[in-house]
Amino acid sequence: MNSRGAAHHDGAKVGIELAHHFETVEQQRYAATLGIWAWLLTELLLFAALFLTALILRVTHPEAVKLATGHLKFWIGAVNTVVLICSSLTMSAAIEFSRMGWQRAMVRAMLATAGLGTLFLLLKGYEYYADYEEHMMPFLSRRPYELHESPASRLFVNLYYVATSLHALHLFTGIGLLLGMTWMAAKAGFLARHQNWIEVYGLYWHFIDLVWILAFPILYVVNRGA
Amino acid sequence: MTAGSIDAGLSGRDPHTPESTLDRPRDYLHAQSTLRSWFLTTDHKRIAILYLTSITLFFIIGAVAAGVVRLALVVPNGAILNNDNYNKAFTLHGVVMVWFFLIPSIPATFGNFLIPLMIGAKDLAFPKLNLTSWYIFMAGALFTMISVVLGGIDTGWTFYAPLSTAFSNTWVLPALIGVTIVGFSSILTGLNFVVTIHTMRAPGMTWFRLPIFVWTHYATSLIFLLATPVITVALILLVAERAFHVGVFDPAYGGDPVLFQHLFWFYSHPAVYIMVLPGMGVISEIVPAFAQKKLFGYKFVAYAAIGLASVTFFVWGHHMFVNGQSDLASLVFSGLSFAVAVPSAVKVYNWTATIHKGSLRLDTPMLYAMGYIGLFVLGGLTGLFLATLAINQHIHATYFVVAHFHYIMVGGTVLAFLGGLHFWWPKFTGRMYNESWGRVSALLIFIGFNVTFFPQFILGYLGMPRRYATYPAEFQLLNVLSSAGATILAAGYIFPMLYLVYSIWWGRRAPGNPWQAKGLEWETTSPPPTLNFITPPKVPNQPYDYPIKVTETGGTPA
Amino acid sequence: MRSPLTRLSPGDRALVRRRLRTPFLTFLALLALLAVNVTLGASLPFAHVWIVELAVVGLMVAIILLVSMEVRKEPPLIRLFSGLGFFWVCILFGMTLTDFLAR
Amino acid sequence: MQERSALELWPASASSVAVEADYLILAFTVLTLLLTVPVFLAISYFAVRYREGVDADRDTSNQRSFLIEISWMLIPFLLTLIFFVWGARIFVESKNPPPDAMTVEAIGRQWMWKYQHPTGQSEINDLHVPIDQPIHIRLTSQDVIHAFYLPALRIQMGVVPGRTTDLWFKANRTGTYRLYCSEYCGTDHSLMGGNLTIMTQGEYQEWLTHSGAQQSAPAAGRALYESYGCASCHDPGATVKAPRLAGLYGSQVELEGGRKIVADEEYLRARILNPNENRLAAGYKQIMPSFAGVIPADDLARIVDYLKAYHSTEGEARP
Repeated sequence: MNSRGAAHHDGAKVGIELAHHFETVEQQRYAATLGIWAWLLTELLLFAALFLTALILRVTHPEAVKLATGHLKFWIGAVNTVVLICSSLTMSAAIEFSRMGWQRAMVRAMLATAGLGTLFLLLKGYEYYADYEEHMMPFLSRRPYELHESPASRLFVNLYYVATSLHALHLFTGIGLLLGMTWMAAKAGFLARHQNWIEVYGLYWHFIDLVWILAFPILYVVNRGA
Repeated sequence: MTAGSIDAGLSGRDPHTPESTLDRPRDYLHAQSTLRSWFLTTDHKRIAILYLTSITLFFIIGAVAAGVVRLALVVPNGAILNNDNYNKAFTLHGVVMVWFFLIPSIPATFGNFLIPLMIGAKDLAFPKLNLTSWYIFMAGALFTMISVVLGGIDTGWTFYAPLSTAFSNTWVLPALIGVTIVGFSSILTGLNFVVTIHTMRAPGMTWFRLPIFVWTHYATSLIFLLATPVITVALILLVAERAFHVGVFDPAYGGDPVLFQHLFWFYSHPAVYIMVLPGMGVISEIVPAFAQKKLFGYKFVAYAAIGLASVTFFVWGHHMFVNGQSDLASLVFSGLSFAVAVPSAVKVYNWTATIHKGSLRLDTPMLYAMGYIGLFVLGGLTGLFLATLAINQHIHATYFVVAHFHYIMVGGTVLAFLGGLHFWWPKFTGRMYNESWGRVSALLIFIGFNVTFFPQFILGYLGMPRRYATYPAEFQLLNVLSSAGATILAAGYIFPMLYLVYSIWWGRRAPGNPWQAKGLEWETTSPPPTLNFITPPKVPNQPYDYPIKVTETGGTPA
Repeated sequence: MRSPLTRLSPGDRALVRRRLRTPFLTFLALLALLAVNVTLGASLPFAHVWIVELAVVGLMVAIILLVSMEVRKEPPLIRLFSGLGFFWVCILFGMTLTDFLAR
Repeated sequence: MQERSALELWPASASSVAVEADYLILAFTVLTLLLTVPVFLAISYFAVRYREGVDADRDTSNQRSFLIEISWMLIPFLLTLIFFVWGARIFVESKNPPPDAMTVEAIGRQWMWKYQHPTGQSEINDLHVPIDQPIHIRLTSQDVIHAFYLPALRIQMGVVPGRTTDLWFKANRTGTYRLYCSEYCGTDHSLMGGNLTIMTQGEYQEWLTHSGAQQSAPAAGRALYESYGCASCHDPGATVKAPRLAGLYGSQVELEGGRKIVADEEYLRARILNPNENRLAAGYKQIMPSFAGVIPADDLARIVDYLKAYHSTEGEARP
C-alpha cells in the first residue's frame, strides 16, 4: 500500500473488517466478489430476455422494426454511450484510488461517476421528451401516434420504452447507492474497513455500462435501414 | 443401535439435557425472546423458522382453495360454485401453491437452516441479505393477497397473454406485481446459497464430501439465478401491457402471445426442478439414515443433480407442443425432454440400491421417503408420456397433466417436505414428535393422495379438459372419487400440523442425533446454538460413512 | 480549474499514471470502437452491416468484462461465472429461435 | 348424443390415428410398468427383508457400482427413445394435411366456436363433417388463446389470435362425439364446446343442402347472444338492471320522455349497434356499450333473428 500521499492525500490504511461469521478476510472478500458476480449473472439474463424480445420482433416484423428504429434518437443514444464510457473510466479510477488509499481522490472520482450517471439520465429524460413531442408514444391513448399506419411498429417502440426505462431504473438505483456509499466513504477509516465495497460496487457500475453498450446497438443501430 | 455412536463434537456431553449449562451458549431459539429479535434476526436458523411459518400459512390458503375446487367438482353442472368463482378458486390454488409454497418450500426453510450446518459454517455468507429476501417474499405475498382480498384473479397461475393483459376483468395487476417481487426473493436466496457453498465450507469439507442435500441445493440455486430473471421480464412486460398499454404481446398489433409463453416456460419449466431437486436432496439424506448404509453411487447422484439442473433449460418447449410453436421446435424439445429420464433414473435406482442390504427402520421420515420414491417414479414416467408428441396432442391440457404434475409436486415435493420436516424436526425444535401419529399420517397422505390423483390420469385420457368449472356427466364418478380422496388427504395434512405443534411444548426432549444419522448437522446440539457449533467442525470422513455391517442383525460396526 | 495532478509530487504523479494507464487505454479503445459503430450505423455502407456492428459490440463487451471488470485477473471460478451467463443466454436465444425461424 | 355410461374407462375413437395413439400409450404403459413395478417390489421386499434386527446377509463388498450405474442410466433412456420416434412419426403425419383435404374455417371467441364449410354454410359450436374424407380445419381466434380439442380423434390444436393454425383428421367411424376448448380462456371456458358429428358422405350432403344451417339457427343465435354477453345483463336473474328481451319483438316500448315506439327489426338492430343514440327505454340507465364495429353483420343478423323468435316461455327454457 502506498502511504507517501501528497499533503492533501491521506494515504489511508486499506483493508476489510472481518464479519462475525467468516473465518478469514480472504474468505469474506472472495464471498463478496462471488456474490456480486452471481447477481450480475441474474442481471444479464434479465436484459437478455428483453434483447430476445427485440430479436423476435425483428424476425417477425422486420419492416415495422426498421421504421420504428428510424424514429429513435440515434445521436442522443450515441452521446449517452460516450457518457457512460466516461463514467466507467471514473469508476475505474475510484477503484484504483481506493486500492492506493487515496481517500479524497476516490471520493471525487465517485462523485464524478455519479455526476456522469445523472447526466445520462438527464439526456435520457430529454430523449423521452423529444419522443413525446414527435408523437412517438403509442401507449398514450389521447395522443395520436406518428407511425399509426404500421401497427407492429408500436411493439418495438413499446419494447424500447420498457428496456430503456428498466436500464434507467438500474442506473438510478446505482446512483443512489453510489451517493450513499460516497457519503460513508468520505468518513475517516472507511477504507480500512470496507475497501472491497468499492470494488464490488465498481463491478455493478461497469455492468450497467455493459448493458447499455449492448442495448444501444440492439435498439438504435442494428435495425437502421434505408 | 448403540446410542452416541457419533464421536466428534459434543459426544462428551449428555445429549438428553439440552438446557443451557454454564459453559455452553444458549440454543438459537432461546438466545433472545423478543418479537424484535425474531423479525430483525440475521441468524439463518431463525430466518428458516420465519419462512416455515409463512409458507405453512400459504400452504393452508392454497389447500383450502384446492378443497373448494374439489368440492365444486363433485357435481358436473357447476351448482356449487359458479364459473367465475371456480376460476378464481383454481387460480388462487395455483398461484399460492406454486409461487408461495412449492418454490420457497424446501430451499427457503430446510436449505436456509441446514446448509450452513451441513457444511460446517456459522451462517450463510450474507445474513442480512437473507433476512431481506424474507421481507421481499412477504412483500410479494402481500401484493398477491391484496388482489385476493379485492376480489381475486381468474387467469390461472400461468397468466397467459392476452387473457391476462386485455380480457380478464379481475385484479390481475397486484398479483402480477406480487409474483414479480417474489422472484427477487428466490434470486437472493439462490445467490446466498451459491456463495455460501463455494466459500464457507469447513476445513476438510471438499465438494465430494458434501451431503447430496447441499449438491441439490446448489443446483437449485443455479436455476434461481439463471431462470428467475427471465420470468421477471416476462411479468414486467405483462404489467406494462395491462397497466400502461406498453405491450409487446398484443395480437391486435401483430404481437405474438406465444413469445410470452417461451419466456414464461424458460423459467417455469426449470422451476419444476426448483421444486423437485431439493426434495431429492431430502430423500438422499433420509434414505441412508434409516437404512444405516452409505448412499449408493454418491458421485452419480451428485452429478445427476447438476445434470438435471442443466438439462431442464433445454426442454421448456414441451409445454407448447399444441400452442402454435413450429413443428421443428416441437420435435427438438420433445427429443431433449427424454434426456431428463437419465438423471432421474440415476436418483431413483440409487435410492433403491441404498435400501438393499441396509438395516431398515420404518420410522415416519422413511415412510415419507418410500412414498416419495414410488410417486416420483410414476410422476416422472407420465411426464415422458406427455413429452411424446402424439400422446401430448391428445392429453395436453387435460386432467392427465393435472395428475402428472401433482404426482411430481405433491407426491414429490410435499412428501419430501413432510419427510424432511419430521426428520429434522428434533434439530429445529429440540423436541420429538409422536411417532405413531406420524406413521398414521404418512399412510393417510399416501392413500389419500393416490385416491385423489390416480383417477385424474383416467379422466385426462378420457378427454376431460382441465380448468373446467362444469363438465359432461360421464366424468362425474371419477371426479367424486377424486374429491373423496381429497378429504383423506386433508386429514393427512391436518394431523401433522396438530401433533408437531403439540410437540413444541410437550414433546420429549430430542437428543443431538436421534436417528444415528451422519452429517455435520447431527454433531451439534438439538437445537443448535446461535453460531451452530461450539467447537469449529473438521471433516475427516467421507459422506454417509455409516458403519459397514457384514452379516447378522443390526449389529456393531465391522 | 487547476489540475489536481499539478499539486502532486513527481513520485505520486508517476504512480497515478501507472495505476490509471489501463483504465485510460480501455476508455480510449471503447470510444474508438463506439466511433466505428456510430459511423457504420449513420452511414449504412453496405447490406448486412449489422453483422459487423454486432461483432464490434462483442469486442466492446469483451473489453469491459476482461479489463474493466478485471476478469482476467480473477480466479477460475469467477471467470466461469462471468462466462456462464452468456452460455445460458445462448440457450435462451437458440432454443427460442428453433420456433421463430422455423414457422 | 350417444348414451354414455356413468363410468367409462376408455375413450371412443373415430380415426385410425386415434387407434394408433391408443396403441402407443398402451405400449408406453407396459414399459412404465416394466420400469416401475420392479422398483416398487424391490423397495417393499427390501423394507421387509432388511428390517433392523432381521437376520440377513448385509455384505455389500462385491457390489460393482459403475457398470450398474451406466446400465440403469442408459437402458431405460434408450427404451423410451423408441416412443419418442414413434410419437414423432404420428405427429409429423398429423401436421401435414393431404392435398385433397376439405378445408373448414373455424373461429374461436369467448366463448363459442364458429365454423364455415367450404360450400359456404356456417354453424356455431356443433360441427358436422363427412367420414373417410380428410378434413383440414384452419383455426383462428378473435380474442384470447383457445384450443380446439377433439378427444375422439386424439388431437387438439391451439387457436392463437392474429395467426392461423391447422389441424387435420380423417374420421372412420360415424357418430357424435364431444369437442372442447382446452386452453383456459376465461369465465365460461368450460361452456365453450359442442358436438362433433361425423356423418356418411350422403348424410353430410343432405345436411348441407337441407336442414343443417336452418335447424340450428335459434341455437346458434342463442350461443351468439350469450357469447357477446347480452345474456349476462338482459336475462332473468342478471344482477345488472337491464330490460328483459323475451317477447320484446313487436311490442310497444316506452322511451324516456314518454314517447312510444314499436320494437321492430330495425329498432333491435339500432339498439345493439348504438344503444344510447336516440332515447333510452324509460327507467333504465345508460350503461350498455356500443356494439358498432364489434359485431360482424352475419352475427348481428343471427342475434336479431334469435330475438325475434325469443318468447319468454321458450327462451328461458333453453340451455
